[in-house]
Amino acid sequence: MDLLEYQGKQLLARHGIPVPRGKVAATIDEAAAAANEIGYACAVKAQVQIGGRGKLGGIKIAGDEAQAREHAGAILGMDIRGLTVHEVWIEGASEIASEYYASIVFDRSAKAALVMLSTRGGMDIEQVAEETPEAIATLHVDPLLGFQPFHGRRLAYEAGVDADVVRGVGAFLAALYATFVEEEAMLVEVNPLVVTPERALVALDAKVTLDDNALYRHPENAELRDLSAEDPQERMAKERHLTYVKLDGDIGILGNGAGLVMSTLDVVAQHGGAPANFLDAGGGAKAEAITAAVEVILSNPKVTAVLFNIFGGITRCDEVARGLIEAFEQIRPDVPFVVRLDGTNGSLGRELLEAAKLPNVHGASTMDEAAALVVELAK
Amino acid sequence: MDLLEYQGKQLLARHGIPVPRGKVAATIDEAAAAANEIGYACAVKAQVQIGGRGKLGGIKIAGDEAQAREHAGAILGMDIRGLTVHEVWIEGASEIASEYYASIVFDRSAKAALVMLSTRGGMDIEQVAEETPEAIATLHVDPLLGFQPFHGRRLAYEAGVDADVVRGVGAFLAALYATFVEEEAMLVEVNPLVVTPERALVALDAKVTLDDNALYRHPENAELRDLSAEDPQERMAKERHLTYVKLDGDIGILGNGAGLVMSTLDVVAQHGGAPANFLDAGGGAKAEAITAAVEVILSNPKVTAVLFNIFGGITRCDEVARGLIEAFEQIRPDVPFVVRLDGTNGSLGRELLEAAKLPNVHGASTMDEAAALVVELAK
Amino acid sequence: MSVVVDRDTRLCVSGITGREGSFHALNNRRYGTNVVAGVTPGKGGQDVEGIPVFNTFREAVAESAANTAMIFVPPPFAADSILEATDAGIATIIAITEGIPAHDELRVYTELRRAGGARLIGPNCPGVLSPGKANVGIIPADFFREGNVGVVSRSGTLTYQVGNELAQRGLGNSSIVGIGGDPVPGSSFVDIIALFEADPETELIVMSGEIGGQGEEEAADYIAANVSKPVVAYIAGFTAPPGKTMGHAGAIVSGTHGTAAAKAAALEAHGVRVGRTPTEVADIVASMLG
Amino acid sequence: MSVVVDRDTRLCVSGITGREGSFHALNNRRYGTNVVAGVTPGKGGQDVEGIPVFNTFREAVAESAANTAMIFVPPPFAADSILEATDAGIATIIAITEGIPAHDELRVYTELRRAGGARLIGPNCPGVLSPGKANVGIIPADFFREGNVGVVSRSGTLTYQVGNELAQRGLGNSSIVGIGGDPVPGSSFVDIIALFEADPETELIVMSGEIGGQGEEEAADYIAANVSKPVVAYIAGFTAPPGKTMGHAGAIVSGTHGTAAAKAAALEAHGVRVGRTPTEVADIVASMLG
Repeated sequence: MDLLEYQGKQLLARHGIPVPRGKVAATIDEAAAAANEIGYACAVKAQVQIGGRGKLGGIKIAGDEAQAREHAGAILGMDIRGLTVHEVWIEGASEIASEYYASIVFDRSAKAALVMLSTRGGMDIEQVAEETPEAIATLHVDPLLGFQPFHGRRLAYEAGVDADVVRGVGAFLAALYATFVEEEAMLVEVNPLVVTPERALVALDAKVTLDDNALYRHPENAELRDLSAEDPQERMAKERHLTYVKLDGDIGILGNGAGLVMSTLDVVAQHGGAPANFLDAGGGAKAEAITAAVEVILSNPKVTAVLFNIFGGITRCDEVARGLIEAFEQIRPDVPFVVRLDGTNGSLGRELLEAAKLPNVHGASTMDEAAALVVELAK
Repeated sequence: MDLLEYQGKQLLARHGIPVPRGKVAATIDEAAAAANEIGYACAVKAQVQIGGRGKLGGIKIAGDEAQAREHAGAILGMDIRGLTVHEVWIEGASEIASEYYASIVFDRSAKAALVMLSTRGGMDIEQVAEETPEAIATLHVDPLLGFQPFHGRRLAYEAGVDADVVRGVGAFLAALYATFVEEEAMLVEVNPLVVTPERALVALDAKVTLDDNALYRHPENAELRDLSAEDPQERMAKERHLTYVKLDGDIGILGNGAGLVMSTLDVVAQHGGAPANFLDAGGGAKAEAITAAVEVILSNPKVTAVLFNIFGGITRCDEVARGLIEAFEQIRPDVPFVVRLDGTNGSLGRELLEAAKLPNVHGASTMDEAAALVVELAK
Repeated sequence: MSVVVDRDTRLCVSGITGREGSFHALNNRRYGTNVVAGVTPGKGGQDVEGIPVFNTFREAVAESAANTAMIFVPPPFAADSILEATDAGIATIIAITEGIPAHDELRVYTELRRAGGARLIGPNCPGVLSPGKANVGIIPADFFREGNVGVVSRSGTLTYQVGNELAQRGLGNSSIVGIGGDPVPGSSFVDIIALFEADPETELIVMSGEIGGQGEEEAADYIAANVSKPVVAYIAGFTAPPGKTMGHAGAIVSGTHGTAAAKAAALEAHGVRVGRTPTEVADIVASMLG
Repeated sequence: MSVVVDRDTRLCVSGITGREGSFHALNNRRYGTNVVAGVTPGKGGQDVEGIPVFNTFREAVAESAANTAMIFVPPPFAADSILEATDAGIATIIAITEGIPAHDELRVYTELRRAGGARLIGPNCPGVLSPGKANVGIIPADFFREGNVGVVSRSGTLTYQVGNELAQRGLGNSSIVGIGGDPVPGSSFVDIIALFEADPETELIVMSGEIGGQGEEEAADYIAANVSKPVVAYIAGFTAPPGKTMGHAGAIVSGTHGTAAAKAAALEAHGVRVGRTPTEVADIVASMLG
């Protein structure tokens, strides 16, 4: 779960990390009121879960209320790489002596938190990593031992931060690590981490990704989920507890098991088709889940054909067939379906489908054959 | 640092462990007011850092205010194994269905916290350990991994607690471990841990020893030190930053280094003497420290002779001699001193002493000789 | 021979009194797995169709000499159950549970890697099947037959698909190991490939990977340096967009890292043949063993 | 030969810019110890009479090839400094600092015992002296001469006392190791006795113990099973009352545990001769080597 900038900052602030004072606003009037309260100059920042919004016009500085209104008006409702801006964050403009970069990522290869620090903040870190990898100090933290004071010193000296903020940077990184562990994040990134002329450290931006699997332990974070920013199909799927990812194409896909669904997308693409979604019905899906999944797939207006690719293990093919029959009764789809049922109770499932004589539903005996057929039908 | 019962309970309560409601009182009137506030029946408990006070008349139950006054009057000022009772703790009497025992000790051999649980609470655990060791469930906790939920289940089932409190006992032990680690204790012991008829768990007594070396990280605990309960000489030594332990005999001892002082006590005892104290002047003691140490030793009226046993390493014998000369000028002691100075600047120290011609100060060239002489002079 | 589970497996099922736990425990027993015990706190003394239930793993191990654990408890309790199993001396732990928090997995992984910890397969995996010997987990054994192809996979259904295609070509498996789709798998491709390399019954190894992480790339390096047996690979997720979690918590392309193309390229650079579809993988295996 | 420190020791002193740190660092250098670096955060680039100071142990090791650390920083920073030294690849750490919180010591001990950690001597110890070769710590080297008696002790001054009496009898030492008086010493009697047993120069081992803990009892068992060289012991604290900390944080008799009598009995039961005074210890050693 990706947090919006202001949510991330509030999270950091809970762990003692200094962030600029700010307020969130969803309308021009709210933005103007917030700006008046914060004072000028202030920054008006689009709240979208995407990088590079500054270059795309999503961050503007307002010197007075008129400008605050103007900028909020321009930014609210703006489309930034496919995401609509529903909120802006108004915060006091910070004075900047230096811009650093600090982050902690969940490093799967090393099986440890990876802490990164660089004095080349304010830039895209991937670019820094490519051009001047020696400008980034890195360190893995053992999860049982945790972040130690010497870790902070080592990173600060290796990155070459100014001598007078070594101690402050160490304390900042310790607080960032506490945030990472206690909030169960997969990523916490502060870019830029600003050194003010008064030599204080301030997190000027915040990018936080939380572990969805851990949200049950953090009810206050679970509530942060910004459903308004999500795609309507994805929201609908989430409400139905289905694993769904929207894609750009026109062929709806349903399968059981993440690996098989990914493989199905690949095979469809090999046959020249463009999948409209990833949808994993999960292990042991019952008829109702299949019906709900069909609804989600068809709620995407771009879908011109649907492929069911089921290899039953725990999932029983007769349950899938029953779910599809039920879905047809409820929804009466007007696009063609290709259905491949194999594995547990495969023949029973195929018999049920045949008997139901659903309109425009085509059987296929292999994944390859099914993919070829659905690509043909989608045209 | 040993806490009084009520201080220990307040510490446990901070970590979510249920303790009976109570108030501390230093006078009969305070005790009566506290008892009226708590309600009857209530327990009046002597606050001394010593076990077995119940058997010695230090705990009594009051059914009304008259009894509360009577018991407080009897207990306040009482002497329990050499310690004077300055405070009583008034708490509501608990209903008891079962009495368990729970503790965590800093196990030096295993280099880990040792958690112990028994259903034979309310008794001396050393007696239980001797008579029925199988009645105590034990477990070592790795300090990096910490106390896990399964540790609690394992102890609860192995100790054989009632099935309906297994979960509660696990949670209790987890909170006890959190107290142990977060407060940096060397011991936390709850005996008895009571199961009430309503099946709640309550810590009816609390014995907590904190790590003196960690008190600087726990200013609120450092303030708990009950100086009034300490021996006046020990308090005086503490204020002068000297390591002093009062003993029962009449020969004052000063040495440098804990091992050498312990050894000096032993050798004096071998010669038939009885040391009045342990006093380690520490490594590199300067003249002022020696002067202060002489003051502390002589403030004990039982002292009839004093032994200085110095083997100089970092400590310089000339500094010790200067300190002793200064002490004689300030205090003019009327008991004999035996002084053995060896090691760094030994001959210089001996020369200084000789030149000062202090009254009733005797040199000795070995530890053995010095011990024999001081025993003779102390008679 | 086989790897991870076999006729010497003595299985203890954590969460055996739950609906899923009992269903699969009994299913595994029906296959021939020696299911000797179950653990559910508070239900010690009961039994599940003759399988004795204990309150703790310690008791279960003491009474039943269990050497392998299957974890079927819900995510909030799974990490604790894994740690309990290793504390009780269990040597092999197969964790089926999906949805364990990543930081829990990290702590468990680190703790198990300290000297003496158990081998963990999973979590979020379908388990391990050694056809004809033992099945621990939820792999539908009917699609697999005994043979000499070792399979290691991050995905369950994809494994069934591959196994089924092999069976249709008359080929069988020494063992099928699902390492799971989570960010911190207890055992990696490398760990399992090393077991297959040492297993005399295994003649060829199939590894089925997917997007995310570096496990496939590490396997490629390891294979080049240490593996004498032929390896055939499949990678799912060529068309997955970056930044999206594709069902498995671990299946996510981060920036330019963890793409299927990069993984396939790494494997092919080290002489591993990569099939573009499950069917092609089965065809390659059949041609190499034919 | 000798143990722990010798002519190959390349010492880095943590806290070298402090008053005590610089005094003893220079004192050790004067004795002949190869003091190659110091560490004080924020003072990197300075030097202490020619000894270069670095901000971190990593830098110090990279620039000076230090292999041994002496810890002289105040208690709140000592555990961190020990962990930093081991993280930087230092193999031997000698911690002089007195007053480190016990829970810090526990964490450090546990971390170092994970694979690959450094050997820690102390904390709260006088250091290690290998006469004629190297001195790391605060042991006054003048009282000791080269020889074949290995000494391991929980107490500093008591060690000087014993060493001095041996020197007066014409005997010298391979090494003097102060393991310190804290509840969780990084190295135990057993650890150091094992080193002396393997050291060809050491012919006899003196161990000087005191009340508290089980280290002497564990040493007694170890000696009986593993040590061929004669061992003479001393135990301080026969007259110490229970429940009182006798100067050293670790010197406390808890109930009936950790008494000097029990320790002496355990040693004598395993054939270790125990002297009743430091003088008697020296006499026994002289008679055995005479």
